[in-house]
Amino acid sequence: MSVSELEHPPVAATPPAAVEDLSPRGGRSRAGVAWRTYRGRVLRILVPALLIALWQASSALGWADEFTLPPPSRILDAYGELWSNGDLQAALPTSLQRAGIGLALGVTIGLALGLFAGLWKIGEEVFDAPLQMLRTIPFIAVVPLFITWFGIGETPKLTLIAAATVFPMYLNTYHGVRGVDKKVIEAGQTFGLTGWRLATRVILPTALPAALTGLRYAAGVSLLALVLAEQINALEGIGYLVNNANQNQRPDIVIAGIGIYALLGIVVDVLMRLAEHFALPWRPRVTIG
Amino acid sequence: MSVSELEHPPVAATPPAAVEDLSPRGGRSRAGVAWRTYRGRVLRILVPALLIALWQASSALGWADEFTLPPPSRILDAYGELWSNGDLQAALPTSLQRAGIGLALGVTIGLALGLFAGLWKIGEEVFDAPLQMLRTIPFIAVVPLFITWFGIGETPKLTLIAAATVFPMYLNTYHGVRGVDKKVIEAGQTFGLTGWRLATRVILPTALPAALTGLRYAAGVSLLALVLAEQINALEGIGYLVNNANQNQRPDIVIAGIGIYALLGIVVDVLMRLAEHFALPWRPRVTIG
Amino acid sequence: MSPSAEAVVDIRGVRRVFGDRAVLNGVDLRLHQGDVVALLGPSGTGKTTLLRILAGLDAADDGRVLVPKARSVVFQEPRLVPARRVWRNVVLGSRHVRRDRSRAVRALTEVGLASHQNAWPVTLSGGEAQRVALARALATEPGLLLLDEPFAALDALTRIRMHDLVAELIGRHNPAVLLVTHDVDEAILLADRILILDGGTIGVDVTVDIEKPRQRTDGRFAELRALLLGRLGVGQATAAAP
Amino acid sequence: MSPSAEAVVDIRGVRRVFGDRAVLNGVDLRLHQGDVVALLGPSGTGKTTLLRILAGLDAADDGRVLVPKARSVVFQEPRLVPARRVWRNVVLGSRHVRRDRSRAVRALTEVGLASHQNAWPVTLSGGEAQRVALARALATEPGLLLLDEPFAALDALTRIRMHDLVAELIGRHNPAVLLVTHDVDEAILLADRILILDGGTIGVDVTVDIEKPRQRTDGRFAELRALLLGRLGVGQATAAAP
Amino acid sequence: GSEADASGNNSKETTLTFGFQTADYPALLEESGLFEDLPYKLETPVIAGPAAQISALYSQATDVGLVGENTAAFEAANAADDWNTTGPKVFTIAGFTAKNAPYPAPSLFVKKSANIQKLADLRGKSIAYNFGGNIYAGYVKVLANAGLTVNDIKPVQLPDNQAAAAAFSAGQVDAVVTGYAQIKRVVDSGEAVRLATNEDLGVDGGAGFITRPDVLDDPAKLAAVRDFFGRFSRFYREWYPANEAAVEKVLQSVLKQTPEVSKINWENGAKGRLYRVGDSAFIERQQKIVDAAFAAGGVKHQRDIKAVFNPIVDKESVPQ
Ligand SMILES: Nc1ncnc2c1ncn2[C@@H]1O[C@H](COP(=O)(O)OP(=O)(O)OP(=O)(O)O)[C@@H](O)[C@H]1O
Ligand SMILES: Nc1ncnc2c1ncn2[C@@H]1O[C@H](COP(=O)(O)OP(=O)(O)OP(=O)(O)O)[C@@H](O)[C@H]1O
Ligand SMILES: [Mg+2]
Ligand SMILES: [Mg+2]
Repeated sequence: MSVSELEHPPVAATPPAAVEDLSPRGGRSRAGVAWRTYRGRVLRILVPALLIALWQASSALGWADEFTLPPPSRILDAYGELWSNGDLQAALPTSLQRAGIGLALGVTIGLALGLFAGLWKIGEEVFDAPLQMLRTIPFIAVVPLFITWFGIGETPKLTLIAAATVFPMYLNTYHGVRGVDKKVIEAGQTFGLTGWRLATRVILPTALPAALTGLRYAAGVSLLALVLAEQINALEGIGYLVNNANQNQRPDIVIAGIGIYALLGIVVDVLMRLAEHFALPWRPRVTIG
Repeated sequence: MSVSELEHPPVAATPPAAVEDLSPRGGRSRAGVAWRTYRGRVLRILVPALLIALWQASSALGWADEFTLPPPSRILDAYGELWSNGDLQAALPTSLQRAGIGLALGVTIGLALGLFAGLWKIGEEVFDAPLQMLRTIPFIAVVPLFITWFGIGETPKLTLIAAATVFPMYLNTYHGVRGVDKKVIEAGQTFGLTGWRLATRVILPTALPAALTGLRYAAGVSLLALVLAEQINALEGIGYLVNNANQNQRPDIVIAGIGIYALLGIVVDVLMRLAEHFALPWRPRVTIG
Repeated sequence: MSPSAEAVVDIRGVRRVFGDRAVLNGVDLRLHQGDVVALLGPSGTGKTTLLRILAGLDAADDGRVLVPKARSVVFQEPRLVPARRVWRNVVLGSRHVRRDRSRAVRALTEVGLASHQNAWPVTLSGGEAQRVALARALATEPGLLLLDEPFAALDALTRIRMHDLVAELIGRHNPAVLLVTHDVDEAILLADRILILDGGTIGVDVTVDIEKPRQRTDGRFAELRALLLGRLGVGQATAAAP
Repeated sequence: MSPSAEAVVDIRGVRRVFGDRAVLNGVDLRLHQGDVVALLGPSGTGKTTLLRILAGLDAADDGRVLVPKARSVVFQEPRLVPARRVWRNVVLGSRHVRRDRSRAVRALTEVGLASHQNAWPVTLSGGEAQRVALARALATEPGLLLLDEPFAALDALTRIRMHDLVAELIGRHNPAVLLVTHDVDEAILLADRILILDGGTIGVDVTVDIEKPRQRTDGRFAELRALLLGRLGVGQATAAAP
Repeated sequence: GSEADASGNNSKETTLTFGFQTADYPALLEESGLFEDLPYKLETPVIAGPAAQISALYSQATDVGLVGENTAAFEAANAADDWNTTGPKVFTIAGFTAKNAPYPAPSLFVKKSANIQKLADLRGKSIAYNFGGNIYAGYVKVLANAGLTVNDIKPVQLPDNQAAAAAFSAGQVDAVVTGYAQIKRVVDSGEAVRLATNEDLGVDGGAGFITRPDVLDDPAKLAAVRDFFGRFSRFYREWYPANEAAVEKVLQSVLKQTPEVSKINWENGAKGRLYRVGDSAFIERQQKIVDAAFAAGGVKHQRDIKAVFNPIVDKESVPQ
């Protein structure tokens, strides 16, 4: 068998059943890479776009009436209205600030407690039970209690958001810490790392993926908590907009509000993906297909 | 230096500064083990008990008045009242059944989507965006839509609970799958595992800790969602009890209801710990102190 | 090597670049059924990278790669699934895991670990884990067997047993074998052909024509060892002397 | 061994039981400053277990364990922190990581990996990771150095360089060293004393009194090798012949 | 406010915190210009929901709160102690209703297809309502007037007015207690009809204003409260009916109501007046509602609730 035979194999175009061709395929492969990259971006936008098209169609075809599920076109008008009134411009910064401060508080506490409970048995013994209790509090039912305890200023709003975000952060951090490879921890201990330095140099970086999952979840929760928080003496904010529209028979604004939520959710998600990208450069990304 | 010298060292009782004695210490150690085991159980009960004592004291000392924070004794009366009315006996089975069915639905979907999105890039591209949008929907604002679509029977309640539990399950499963050691996945692939079998034999078992975290979280969410779900045409259930008490300015019953939630939360937690214990026997448990 | 038979592994001009470093830079290799080829080379020279490409776990950046469909790999690390018991790890790829339990136990018996069949991977010693990985590879019927330093964590006696085991498997299924090792003696004992990978290409390709069983005392053995160690940069005086 | 000095490692009657199997069943061992002791033994015999007890990572079930406070370990696996770059892994335990970067780079240069200082552990080859682990251990000033098959994944040339490096460190800080290895030649080349662990106790304890540098050609070398291989169950004819 | 000026010289330092449930009130009060140059400081936080209002009041975050006309009476009937002996913890001091409103609320609407001609026909039918406030009062009076108990019908309790209206509009229930604005669509299309108005049911509808005893005991605060209700009365009598465009603009811009809905609301509101809570006929109607609620299981005790209606500002609310 000569080299030229191998390079232009007469029959090898159809290799015997037991043989597999793993050669990189020049032209196709470059197109393939490009396709895979763009397919991702396209699908991420296409799927929601298709859902919206379906929704508009369902209105046009009369599957849902205007009142219960206004068509996307009506939602666009609602955005126009909110924008020209200046409601949107006022709501976003206010709400984002509230969500941000509440989230920062909740995440800090959740992270600290999660680390503590994850690292030290006594931490778990002390904090786990109270936190398990905290997370089952139905916040919707305790809004009046929050008013009683924290008044009607910003405090109850921020407390509520913070309280709602502590748990997801705690739980994921805790499990992340517990999931760190025992062998690597031992290595750190052997080289004299204990306590805080062991946590910051070995455990926290390695548990970061889990902590980021918690943060991602908590960020979503902080937005959701706005709806409750902004029932308390708020005159602007996305949660307030949604509540108000709900009480005034404006399903289009309710859905517009949900749209803002969804958008913020996606923004949060993109930010978290970026954060993960930068915070976890060491982590190989795998999928099986 | 003779052997006897070593066994009863004259000076070695205080070893030189640079030397460390790692010998197991008979009597003390056995007591130590027992102490550590029981400390855990004791602290887990003691801490909540202390909180309750503090709470009762704060009422007795007049730090909090009856309305802002009814003392534990009042809460006990509230339980008595709920029990003698038969409310509690009716509420628990109804609510647990609702939460259970909704959770089962939501967890199944969340697990399937999480695996799908974790395993295949295309799964992530198709499902991630819609799910990120789903999770930011403030359900409180879409109750009218739920009623229009799903009526006023059990369907909207179960749908709501399921919808609320899909996301935590999805997110944790997804991250768990993505976090499985690439090297082990490759080993599975090399030995001919693909698709479903790769998922069930390698990825799912290894991602189980994360999936269980999701389940633990989702279980809590399913209880919380009861409060919303049971606003819709429910005449019994814990969520209904809490709502009803909230509307009737009965902070004692609201807190009694939260107590039930907390208890259920702890029951869920104990069950999940048992599940983790049995599902993850291969996992070394580490803490740093 | 049987020149009449068709090559089952046929790679040409394989390149693999990490960052701006071409770890493999035009590697050609043909293996026939039954060939046992040892691959030597300094640490970090690309041996594992080449094996990964042959295993289909990594794609070459350039070149041509034809390999048998059925491949088995013993990785440089054990790579056991931590969540499955030892015996299940052995029949990881099997279609009927429970039915194949006896096969798993047989393979474990061969590597001397029958008593550990129900253990969790995390409780195994380094050498035990490596032997489980070996049992896993040997329990299959591959057309190509890729071994990445499979005996590194084994003591001398166990190592000899494993050599025999691998030889037996080769006799039974006649796969092509590529064995990465750092032990020159091991290479000479086991292989028909020895390659040295260095600087991104295969620099040395010698056929071992000492009849088996080979003896370290054999003059040709010592000669070949000296040659290979020389090419690996080890001076005679320091280590290569018999 | 300097009998006049106080032992820095002093363990007596150490037992360690897993399930119902006593992996260590009464191990006694004394090491003095500057002692270099090699530990041989079949796979799964408890060598790593003993090292873990000496490192303070596992507790004996019974017995007496006195060890220096400052210990360094090269584990059987590299055990690098995946989330930290290579150079940070080298100065993992350091109080002032940034200030110690130059120390890290020096240690990496010694193991030939200065160019990988900014790499992530996951991109290293098996031998590279092992060398980083070695650099990490050698960058400290331990009273006791525990090496668990530290050269298993290294090619012959790199292995010789690493031998030299370890010898140099021993000369500099004079720690007690316990080296687990499966390579009898390596044990004879490096150690003052060679132990064989088997059946839960130390069965063989021989002092190597061949003056350094030792030559494989030396008759006493071959004799000792034959003795040890015999005790490890390897017949002369098969592998022990020089 | 000349009368307020006389009552205290340092009353500028008094702050009256008046909790509303919706944001249109603060905007309308400002728009009317009637609440400028007050001799005290007026704060108008917006706190949604009666439960939150009462919490805010009890915790002294507010001095006066807007709730339903019967909210305080229900509180009294739910309280562990009888307020007739212990003294009320909250008082209703004023109320607001729209008599002869073109679209009276709460009203009972029924599906035409459900074949309900009179209240008694509700037997076995499903009725949607939400707990608390006028809707609930309407619901329990429907039952009382029909001579039915909760066991004779299929009660469907929903979280709020919107949800109840949605259930009715979607055909999930036979009847609903709500306002016209919420179910305009099905009424206009002829699918549903109104069977009874609030007047038929003996429910005044509208709002109630509650406060704590200690607010009334504080002379400066009381003066501020009196002043406020004097102006508020004028606001409804004079300003609101005369300023349709301004009101609808506020409802549309602040509450995001559609022009149609805001017009309905203005037409109702233009008939709105404060009434005297000391009026014995009114108190009797309230007692009937509480009794009916007790029969329906909505409150825990059957109590005489007279004591919670405190006529202390009736003079200002309804000037002769
Ligand atoms: N945590 C554990 N639970 C149960 N068995 C264990 C555990 N750790 C180790 N063993 C067992 O103890 C024995 C000794 O293990 P060890 O790791 O000390 O062996 P070793 O001498 O280092 O072997 P190798 O040369 O293969 O590394 C092995 O049979 C192993 O399976
Ligand atoms: N994913 C990667 N990214 C960057 N560099 C990599 C990656 N994988 C491997 N390398 C580099 O490629 C080189 C070859 O690695 P490879 O694992 O093939 O070496 P090897 O010959 O198997 O060495 P050893 O004998 O030490 O196992 C190494 O220098 C390694 O650092
Ligand atoms: Mg390698
Ligand atoms: Mg070992």
